[in-house]
Parts: sequence; structure tokens; C-alpha cells
Amino acid sequence: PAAAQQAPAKLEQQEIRYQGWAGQVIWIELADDLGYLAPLKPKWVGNTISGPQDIQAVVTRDTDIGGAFNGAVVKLLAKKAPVTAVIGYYGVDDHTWTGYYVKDDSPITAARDLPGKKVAVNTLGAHHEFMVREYLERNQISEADAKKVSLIVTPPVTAEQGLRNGNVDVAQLGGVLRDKALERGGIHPLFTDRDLFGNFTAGTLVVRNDFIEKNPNTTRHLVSALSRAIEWARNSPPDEVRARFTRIIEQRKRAESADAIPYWKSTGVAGEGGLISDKEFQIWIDWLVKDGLLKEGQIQPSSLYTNAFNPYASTAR
Amino acid sequence: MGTHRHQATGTAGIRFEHVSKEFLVRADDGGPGQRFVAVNDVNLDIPAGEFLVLVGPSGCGKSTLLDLLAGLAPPTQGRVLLNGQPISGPARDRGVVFQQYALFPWRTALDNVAFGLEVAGVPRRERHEQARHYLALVGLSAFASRYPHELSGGMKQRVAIARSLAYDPQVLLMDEPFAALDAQTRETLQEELVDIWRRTGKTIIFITHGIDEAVVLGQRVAVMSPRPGRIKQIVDIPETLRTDTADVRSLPLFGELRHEIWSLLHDDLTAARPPAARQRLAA
Amino acid sequence: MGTHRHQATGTAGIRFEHVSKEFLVRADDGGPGQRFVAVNDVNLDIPAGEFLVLVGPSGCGKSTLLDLLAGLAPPTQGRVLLNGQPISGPARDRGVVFQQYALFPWRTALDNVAFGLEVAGVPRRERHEQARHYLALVGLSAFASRYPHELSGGMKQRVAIARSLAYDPQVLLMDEPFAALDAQTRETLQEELVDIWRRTGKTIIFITHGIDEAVVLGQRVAVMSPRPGRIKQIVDIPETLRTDTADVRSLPLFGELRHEIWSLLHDDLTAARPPAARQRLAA
Amino acid sequence: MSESATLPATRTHAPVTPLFWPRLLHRLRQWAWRSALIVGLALLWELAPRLGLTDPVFLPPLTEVLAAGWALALNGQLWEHTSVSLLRALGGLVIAILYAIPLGLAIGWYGRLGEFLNPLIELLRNTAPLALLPVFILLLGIGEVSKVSMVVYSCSWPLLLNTISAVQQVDPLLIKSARTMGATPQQLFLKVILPASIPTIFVGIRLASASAMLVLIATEMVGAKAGLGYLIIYAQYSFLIPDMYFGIIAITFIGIVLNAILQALEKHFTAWKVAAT
Amino acid sequence: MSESATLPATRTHAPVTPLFWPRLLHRLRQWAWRSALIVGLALLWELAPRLGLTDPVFLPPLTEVLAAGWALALNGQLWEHTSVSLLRALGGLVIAILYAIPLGLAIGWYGRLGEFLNPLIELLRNTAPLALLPVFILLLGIGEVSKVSMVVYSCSWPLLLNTISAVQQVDPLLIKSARTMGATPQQLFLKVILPASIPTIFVGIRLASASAMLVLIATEMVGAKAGLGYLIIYAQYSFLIPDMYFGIIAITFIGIVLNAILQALEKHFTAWKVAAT
Ligand SMILES: Nc1ncnc2c1ncn2[C@@H]1O[C@H](COP(=O)(O)OP(=O)(O)OP(=O)(O)O)[C@@H](O)[C@H]1O
Ligand SMILES: Nc1ncnc2c1ncn2[C@@H]1O[C@H](COP(=O)(O)OP(=O)(O)OP(=O)(O)O)[C@@H](O)[C@H]1O
Ligand SMILES: O=C([O-])O
Ligand SMILES: [Mg+2]
Ligand SMILES: [Mg+2]
Repeated sequence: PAAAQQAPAKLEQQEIRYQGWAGQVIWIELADDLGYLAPLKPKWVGNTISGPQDIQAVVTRDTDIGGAFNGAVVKLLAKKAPVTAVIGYYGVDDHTWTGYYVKDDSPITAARDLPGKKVAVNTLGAHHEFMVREYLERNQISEADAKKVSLIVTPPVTAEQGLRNGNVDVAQLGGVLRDKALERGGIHPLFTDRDLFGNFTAGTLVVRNDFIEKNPNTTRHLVSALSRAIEWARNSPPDEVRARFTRIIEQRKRAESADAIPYWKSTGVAGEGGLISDKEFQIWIDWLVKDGLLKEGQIQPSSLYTNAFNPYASTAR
Repeated sequence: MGTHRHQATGTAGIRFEHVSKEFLVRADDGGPGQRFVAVNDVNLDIPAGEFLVLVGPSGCGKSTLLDLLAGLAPPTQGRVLLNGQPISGPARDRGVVFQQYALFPWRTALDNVAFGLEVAGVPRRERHEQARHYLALVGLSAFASRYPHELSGGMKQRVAIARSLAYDPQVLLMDEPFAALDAQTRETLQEELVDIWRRTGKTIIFITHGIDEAVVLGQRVAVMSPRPGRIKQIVDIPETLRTDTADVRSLPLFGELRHEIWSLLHDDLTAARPPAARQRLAA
Repeated sequence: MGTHRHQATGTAGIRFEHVSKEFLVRADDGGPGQRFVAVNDVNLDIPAGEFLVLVGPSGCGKSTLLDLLAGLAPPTQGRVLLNGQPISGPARDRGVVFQQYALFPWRTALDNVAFGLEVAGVPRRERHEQARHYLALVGLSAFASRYPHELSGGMKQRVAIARSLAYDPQVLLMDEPFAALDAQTRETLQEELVDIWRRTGKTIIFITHGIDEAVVLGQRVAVMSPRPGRIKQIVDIPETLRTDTADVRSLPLFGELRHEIWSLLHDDLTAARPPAARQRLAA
Repeated sequence: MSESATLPATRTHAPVTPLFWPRLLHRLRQWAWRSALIVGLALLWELAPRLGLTDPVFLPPLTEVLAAGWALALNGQLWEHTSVSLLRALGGLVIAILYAIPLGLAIGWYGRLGEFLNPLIELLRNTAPLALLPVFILLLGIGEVSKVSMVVYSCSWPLLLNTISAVQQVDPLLIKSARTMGATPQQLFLKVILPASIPTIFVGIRLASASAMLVLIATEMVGAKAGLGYLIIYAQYSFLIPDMYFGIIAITFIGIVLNAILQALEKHFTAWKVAAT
Repeated sequence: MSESATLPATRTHAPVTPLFWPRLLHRLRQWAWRSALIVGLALLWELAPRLGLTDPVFLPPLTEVLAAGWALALNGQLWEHTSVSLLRALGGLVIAILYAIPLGLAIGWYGRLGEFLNPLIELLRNTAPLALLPVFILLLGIGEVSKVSMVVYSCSWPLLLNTISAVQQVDPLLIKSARTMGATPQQLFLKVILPASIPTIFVGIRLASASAMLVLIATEMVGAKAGLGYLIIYAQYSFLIPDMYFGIIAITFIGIVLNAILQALEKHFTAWKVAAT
């Protein structure tokens, strides 16, 4: 779109600090590689393994941009942390989703079988916890029974193994872990996040409010570059995207391997250019209200995010 | 060979056969280890029930011989026999009073004395009674509940003596047991020791630097010489000297024996001494 | 008051003024702490340059007095003065030979002897030379590079003596320094000590259980009595006894003094002894 | 042997007078001196966020943290998490003490056993328990067994190392002395080596108790349904920051109480070292 | 004073004959004895997955792990991770040694200083470093400073506790003796308390070095660009199981080498304890 092609206004800042993920290419890196980010320079400060930690680093000024699952973003913003979500960056679509797997011979066939059982998830307080709860709620499991479902944090490598030798009854598997587990067979999904919500954006990137105030042009340029990178990935053949990811990983020399890249399938981002919608936040706000962590009407989704810097905002809808 | 006042059954005879003990030590210049001969080719027969005194200059190997006898170190050459059997390790048939006391700092005087009885399984009441008896013997009744660091040097030594007596070993190995005691206490304990020896028929090996003490106590006095440590001569102390109730120290025989041992020791040192020093001592 | 052979400048006079020392000890029955009086109301003047010998029965408080003098413990009552100044802590003007040697196990004999010089900042070469000299003095030249656990009991004691001499303190406090030595070595070191004292004018406080030794060495002999520890009497040793080059031990005066001290010590013990025991000793 | 022949006994005791007021004053001053730093730290924690020196979202004032803790206590969660953690930590610590101290005594004593086991011990000791966490879970599952095993594992090293070193430092003369009195190897352990080693062994136990709490947090971060480690990680990821800090305080508190108990025990066992008071 | 008046010297030395072949044989047997358990463990690791006793996907045979390590070595990653981790661990350890040992000596020595600092030390010591990780990151950022600080923090406790305990166990007679020879407090530290404390202090250093590697892994999980902890966690999340195991082996290997160096140093400093060989 034309808006995205505009010559950038004078940038207040030349550098954007961020945390990466080992063995993955994230949007800011792709944007840089595609040349959308210039003259802004991305500054990699290290890797992270958790969304909540990534957005915490933004609040504490260790980085300028970071992303997490929207439920986590809502919780952080409910604490009046001075950040704003500016663009969606991951989610669920036809090819990218997470399943909640059981063994083929498992007695668990429906939501009502879950109370009293153990579900392995890779982190607490995030995406998967909410998915399981949503699944139970939609299947009319009482709150008391829902509490009897234990969520067990498991290191990713041990989730499949835990499922197979009976340490857990259900294991959350996505991406490379899921595909590798399926190669060995004998398991099937009880449900998936896509079954629950269809295609949706699950997480957003946030920046500090004072960063936005001081660097409006930089913010606009950054978000624009990210949105264009997302669109490039959505519209290019997956093989080409994977090849580009692999090349980026090989060239950046970060002591990691590109082994997981072949398992990449799609962006998972629902909105064009990563546009954020109210309902993507409202659903988690409702949950937090139900948990008593938020009061009814305390937070409006629109106060948590802005699409103002996203060039696709004007062309969308 | 000394005569035996008392030939108790169950007492133990000791035999050193060509015993040598070497230590590996650093060379003076920090170079590779060298063998240092502490005791060389010692041959000695100690009949069961004998009271043998060992004298000799500092560093001549007296404590080393006692260690071998206690079974705390093996000889480098030769054998040490107890009742005809080679000694393979320490055992409660041989009690030791160490030159450095070796009290257990976490035990009171009473519990130190009771240790030997405790490991033998003597019931608490009985062993405490026994221990109290021996503490009284060495004049420390009032110090039963003191810890070693709360005792004077001589008191520690007396606790060590009481401890070795309390569990009644057949052989007593005593390394300068009275060195830290005043003359009066020392004499009392000498009397007690002889008394116990007479009554029980223990074999006693007693190291001392006191020549008087050696003559008063021993049936025989083995004089050692250094570089390397050997038994130089054994002096018999006639029975007559001790059956006498009068003050033995004033008898002429006592003086003679005293002088003989003194000469044996003196000889040895002056022979090894540079001429100037010998002259000076003679002056 | 003893006469002074040598009144060197820079030597130090010592004064005990109503000095008592108590320890807190457990009660015998494990009850609450009680005060134990180790030394009671000691008054003593030791002029600079004097050679004072301290004798007394085991546990009467000799080592305790030495600790006070060294500044290692404060008196419970009274004051200890050195040159008119109260002693506030240990210092290198007062060297101590401890009853239990207190050698540093991680240092060789040579480095143990050199310690006092090392902490004074004497350069390495010089202090080793000095240390070697004193090691030779005590007959341990060949054992310079040995560690304490590789030495015999008497050798350790000699290293401790050499160490206290090597850094040349004005006051020497010696707690039974020759107790573990054979007669011959002991005599040689007695001579050396008197020689050093004569030449340097040090003040020496010397504890011993040997009455002969006390008479041979001391200008005055302080006899202590126990329960609680006090100075019972001070015996002057006339100068004539020591200027004489002949064997002092054979002089009648020697015998008299010897007997006087013996009686003072003896008295004390027999008085406190139960009647039966006194009888027995008298027999 | 007649008792009459013994040496005379000495006794010169005087009772100690109690001095009530000066003592109380002294106690109070001592207490103030001892708690000065802690009070200072608490004040700093309260004031730094209030004065805006640190970010109040991620470092809330101490009082807010305590308020969150109070809420956790009221709704019963605190007790649940604490009891679960305490059981795991104490269980693991006790198991470790029961096996590692005897093993350490044996290794310190039998040179050849030490030669045989040391390479394995050094291998295991230097394998960080955190890195092993997935391996433990793979081999032992996600339940209590793997958690307590991890605690035992990481408690073992300070216990073993300190015990071995303690044994090797026991004065050989004391051992000689006991052997000549006929002490069996077992008695030698119990009556000589153990008492002589107690101070150093207790350092090992105190380090082990801190280790227990440390890995507990790590293990409760995965595969747990309750426990203070679970509370901390859950609170952290849910941005319930005051709850997270309160979890940390609770763990610290347990550690301090445990340590105090251990120090009292040590004092009891080494009473001989100090004069009666 | 004439040298002539000294006592005679003793000397009876004989050179030690070298016995080449028996010694070599003895060495070999000793070596076999010492490595028996390690070799056994390696065999078990190789065979268990091959014989199907464990799932080879999650516990691949040792040779596969080593092959993965070889690949990492060839592409230079191994060196990068190792050097980064080593720098952090050693840096932290050295800083901790430099401050904690003198502090421990001072606390052990000055009773009042100990009374003042002990409560804070116990407070901090019992606060698990893992729980503090977020706090460290909060206060010190996600760079090297917070990583090295964490290492220093967790190395401090074994060093402090062992040093304090060591000082308190020094024979008071040796201290008395040095003081009467005019040793200044500083000399007393350096020449008496330190040498007497070395064995126990070294236990502290060896425990600290293991602690350093432990928390390193935790810190390298967040905000790291390289390091063995990073390798392990990243391999875990990328399902590169052999790489994960190789990372664990590498950390263990570093720990063992460090430990060996420390033991050699300790032996050097306590050479007086053993007879010459
Ligand atoms: N562990 C050891 N290593 C090296 N040499 C030793 C060792 N133990 C003893 N020696 C040496 O052996 C010799 C004899 O020592 P021993 O202790 O037997 O002497 P001693 O006759 O008891 O002397 P003292 O009367 O002084 O106690 C001495 O020269 C001593 O240095
Ligand atoms: N730390 C202490 N605690 C309690 N009592 C002590 C302490 N130190 C010494 N005593 C007691 O003080 C008294 C005097 O002890 P000291 O060591 O001065 O005797 P001593 O005259 O040197 O005896 P010895 O000739 O046996 O060495 C003894 O009864 C001893 O038990
Ligand atoms: O890490 C996530 O927030 O999903
Ligand atoms: Mg000896
Ligand atoms: Mg004394």
C-alpha cells in the first residue's frame, strides 16, 4: 500500500533494541533483511525463552520492543505498566496451531474426562492455560471441576515423553515438537486452539508509552516495517520464506541451528499487517474479570493497544 | 635379664627382632624424598610382667619404638612379636599414654577416662564409677566435669594416665607420662604405678628422661643411642634396690646405677659433639 | 630481693599488683556456671634483668600467671605492669615458650624459628641466617626443613625454644621449656640460656618442676601454692652459687636451697592430704 | 588400691551473681546492633519504589508485598504452598543427610574407597542440577520422586565435600589413641571422627539446606501443582509481582528458620568449646 | 655465643631407589580402579538406549551425543559457547573469592563484625538465587553485569560459610603464639589464620565453583547471546536432544577441570601435610 511506501520522516532514533528467539527469525529481523527497516538498525541484546519476560524487559527499559501472549499483555497493563501494544505478531491459522494431545489408547475422549487429569504445558499464565480453561468452559464443565485439571509445566523436550510414559494425560504440542511427535505416531489431539477460536492473533508486540511520545516517527517507521514484513511472509510461498529464514540464521552467526525452520508453515497472524482488534483483548479481559484479577469495566480493550502506527489501518476493512 | 617379681598368667611377653623403622622425608634442599632411619636393627626381649624403662637422648627413636609396639605403625624391617604373634595393629591389650596426651577435647575429664571402658561396652554407671576411682587416684576428683582445655598441662597429663589405667590393659606403654608433673605429684604417682604393677602383673614399657625415675621404677633400663636409634645397653636394676622400704635414693647402689646410666647417655652425646663443645662441658 | 648481675638499659621490670584470675566453669552437676579462682591476690615485683623461676604443684596457676604477663588474658582483679605501664595485650617485647610448644604445623622447623623475625620485616636471607644459628644452638641443624609432625617431642620443644630466642625479646616467658628433654640436652641448653641472659640482660620468667633446675638457673625462686594459686614464698639464690665454676650441684649450699624449696612444696601437699595418705608418704 | 593414696583435690568455687538490669540493657543493645542491617534493608525496599528510585511495577514497596502475603495467608494458599515445599525440601535434606554423611565419613576414612568413588562424585557434583532437570524428569517422571531426588542430589555435594574434608582433618593422634583403647571401626566413627568433624559437617548441612531450597524452586517451576517455587514462577508470569516477592520472602524465611535450628543443634553438639555462661 | 656450644646434629639419609616397572604397573592398576565407575557409567549410557531400555529419542546413546558435540566443535559453536560461559563463571568465581574469603576471615575473627553482618548474610544466603533471577535482571539489566553478579552472589555463600568456620576452628594457641611474636592483625591473617584454614576454605572454593556453573545455566536462559546454558536451553526448545546432552557434558567437563586445578592448588598449599613421595 502507498502509505507503507512513504519516505520516512526524520527518525528521532537510529537503533531499536530487542530480544530474539534462538533458532527463529522474528519479524524485526525479517524486516531488516528485507530492507524495510533501514535506516533504523535493530540491536539484538540476547535471546529470551518467555513472552512475559520479553515484555517485562520493555517495561524495565532493557529493550524497546517485545511481545507476549495477549492475556499476559492484559495482565501487565492492568498493573498500569506504561506500555502500549502496537502490532499483532503471532497466532493461529490453518497451518499454525497448537494441539492438546492424548495417546490413542487414552480413556480421555471429551472435556468431561479431564477433571482430575494432568495437562502438560510449556509455561504458566500464558496461552495454553487460557486455552484449556476456555475448552472446559465451552463444554460446560463447572468451575469446581475445572479446578481439578492440573496444569503441569514441562520442559518442551519432556512433554511428548511425559505423555507417552503416562506422567501426564494430555500434552500441549505445537510446531517442531508436534511434527516430530506425530512422526512417531500413536497420539491424536483432544482439541486444538484453532477448534476453539478459529484463526486469530494471540500475541502482540508492545513499546513503552514514553518511547512513542519521544519517537513518534521512529515508532511509525518501525511498526510499518514490521507490518510489511508480516505481509511479505503471508504472501510469499512458504518455501521462499523458509529459505530466507534459513539464510538469515546462517548469516547472523549466533551459535544456533536452523534445524527447526523446515517446520515453519505460516505466520499465524490473523489481521492484515498485524492489525489488532478489540476482541483479541476482550476475551482475556473477561477471563481476568472472572478470576477477580480485574473489575468489571476496569479496562477497555481500546486503551491497551493502538493501530495508529500501522499503515494497514487505513487500507483495512 | 631382670628377675620377675610376679609372673601373672595372661600377661604378655614382647620381642623385637631386627626391627628398623625408616621415614621418607624431604631433602634439605627441597629435593626428592630420602629415607631417614629413625630406628635401626633393634633386638629386644621383654618377658611378660616386666617393668622396662627406656631412656635415650631426644630424637633417638623411643616414641617410634612405642608406636611399633602399639601397632600404630609397621616396622620397615624386622618383626615385633607379642606373645609370639606379630603385632598387626593396635588393640586394647596394649594401653598407651602418649607424649602429647591425646585427650578428646569434646569429652570431660571423666568421660575421657571412661573412654576405654565405654568402647568395651561397660555399662554407664559402672564405667563412671571406675573412671571416678582413677581420677581420684591422680588427684583430679574435683575436675571430673572439666573439658581438657580447662585443665592445666599437668592435669591433662594425669587424665591421660588415669585413662590408660582405667581399662586395665595387659601391657602399658607410657611415653614420658610424668614429664609435666611436679616432684611431689610425680613421686606419688610413681608409687601408685609400682603398686598397680605389683598387684596386676602388667608388662610396662616406660619412657623417661629422668635417670632417677628410671632406676626407681625399672627392673631393667634400656639405654638407647641415636643416629640411628639403637639399643646401646641394658642395665639390670637388682631386686634388692626395690624391696627395701627405706629411701632408695640414698643407697650407694642407687648412686652407682644412676651414674652408670648417666655415663652411657653422656658418652654418646660427647662422642658426637664437636671438640670445642666437649671441652666446654668438661670444664 | 635478688642482686643483679647485669642491669641493661632497655630491659623491662614487671609488677603484679593484687592480681587475681578467675575462670567461669560448669558446675560438676552440669548446673549453672561458677567462678573458679585460679590465681588469687598475687603481688610480685620482678626487677628488669632478673632471672626468676616459678615453681609450684600441678594446677596451681603458673601458666595462668604467664598468660597474664604475656597479655593473652586480662586479670579478673588487679594489674600487671611492665615498666610501670599496665599490660594491654601481647607484644614482641615479651617472648613466650608455651607448655604445648605451639609450632605452626605448615612451617618447617627453620620457618618456625624465623617467624618472629619475619613478622618484624627482617629480610629473608638475614632471618634464615639467624634462624639457622638458633636451630644449631638447640642441635637441630639437620632438621631445618622438617615439619613439626616429623619431629620428636623433644625436638619440637627445642624448635619452640629457638623460636623464642631468635627474635630477641626483652622479656622471656618460658613454661617448662626443658620438660621433654634428656638430662644431657637439658644441661647444655641451661648453659646456653644463662649465657644469653648474661650477655643480653633479658628479664626471664622460667617455670619448671625441676627443683635442681630452679636452683641452678634462678636468681630468685618463687614457690606457689594451690587452692587458690598464690605466691607462698620467694627463695633468694645467692650470687656466690652461680659465679662458682665448679659443679654447683655438689655444693652444700645447693643441697640446702634444694631442700628448702622441696619442703615448701612438700608441706603444701601433705597439709592438704587426708591423714592416711600423709602417714603412708611418711613411712 | 587405697583411695587414701590419691592426690588431694582442689575446689575453689564461688556462685555467679546475676546482674539483671545491666544484662537486659546489654541484650537490647546487642539486638539492635544485630538487626541494624536487616531493618536498613527493609527501609530501603519500602522507600526506593515510593521515592521513584526503582520501577514500582516490578519492585513494589515492601508493605505492598506483605499485604499480598497476608491475602495469600488468609485464603489458605500460603499454607498450601509452604507445606508442600517444606515437605519436599526437608524430605530431600533428611535423606541426603542420612546417606551423604555416613558416605562422606567412609570416603574420608578409607582412602581406597575415596579413590574409587571420587571421580564419579566429581562428575556428578559438577553436573549442574538445573541442566539435569529434564533428565531427571525423563528418568523419574514428573511427580514427587523426581523433585525429591533433585533435592537429594544437590544437597549431597556440600554434605559430602565438607564431611570428607572434616574427616581428613581429624587429629591423627586422637584416632591413634582411640584405636589403642580397642575402639572398633564403628566406634571410631561414632565416638571420635564424628564429634571431631561436627563443626565442618554442620557447615555442610547448612549449605545443603540452602541448596535444597534453591533446587526446589527450580523443580517446582516445572511439573508442580503447588509449592513456593510454583507460586513464584506463576506469580512472575502472571505479573502478580507482589505475590512473587512474597514467595521469595517465604522461602527465605524457611531457610533462615532451618538455619537457626541447625545452628542451635551445632551449638548443642559443640558445647564443650565454650565456657559455661 | 659460640656455635661450638650447640648440640650435635643427626643425619642418617639414604637415597630412595626408583623401581620403574613395579611403579608403572601400580600406577596403571590405580588408574583402572579410579576410572572404573566412570567407564561403567559411559557404557551404561551407550548401551541402555541401544538395547531399548530407554527411549533413544530422549536419551540418545553417548556416541551420538559425542558426534553432535563434534559437529558443534567443527562449526565453531562449541568454542564460542564454552569461552563465553567460562569467562562468566571464572569472572564471577574470582570476584567472589577476592571479596568473600577476606570478608569471611574478618567475620570469623571479629566477633562483633560477625554479629552485625550475620543476619544479613543468613537472609541473603537463604534467598535462592533462582528466585532472585528476575530481581537481578530488574536491577542490573539483562547484560553481562546481572549474569556475573548472579554468579558472584551464589558463589559467595559456600566461600563465606566455610571461611568463617575455618577461622573459628584455628587452634587458639597458634594465634596466641603469633601474637606474642608481634604479628600485626594483618600478618596474623596471612601467616596464621589463612594457612591454618586452607583445607576448609578450599572446600568452599570447590563448592563455589560448582555453584558458579549451576547459576550460570539459569542466567544464560534469559538475555544471553551465547554460553553453554544458552546452548542447553536452546537445544531443549529446538528438540536438539543430543546437543542438549552435549552441553551438559561440556559444563560438567569444565567443572571437573576447574576442580582438578583447585585440588592441585590445595595440594600445593598443604604439601606439609603429606610426606614427600
Ligand atoms: N613422621 C615422621 N616423619 C619423619 N621423621 C620422623 C617422623 N616421626 C619421627 N621421626 C624422626 O624419627 C626420629 C625419632 O623420633 P622419636 O619421636 O621416636 O624420638 P624420641 O626418642 O621419642 O625423642 P623425644 O625424647 O624427643 O621424644 C626423630 O629424628 C624424628 O625426627
Ligand atoms: N580456660 C580455663 N577454664 C577453666 N579453668 C582453667 C582454665 N585455664 C586454667 N584453668 C584452671 O586454672 C588452674 C591453674 O591452671 P594453670 O594452667 O595455670 O596451672 P599450672 O600451674 O600451669 O599447672 P601445670 O604445672 O599442671 O601446668 C587449674 O586448676 C586449671 O584447671
Ligand atoms: O510466550 C508466550 O507468551 O506465549
Ligand atoms: Mg618421644
Ligand atoms: Mg602449666
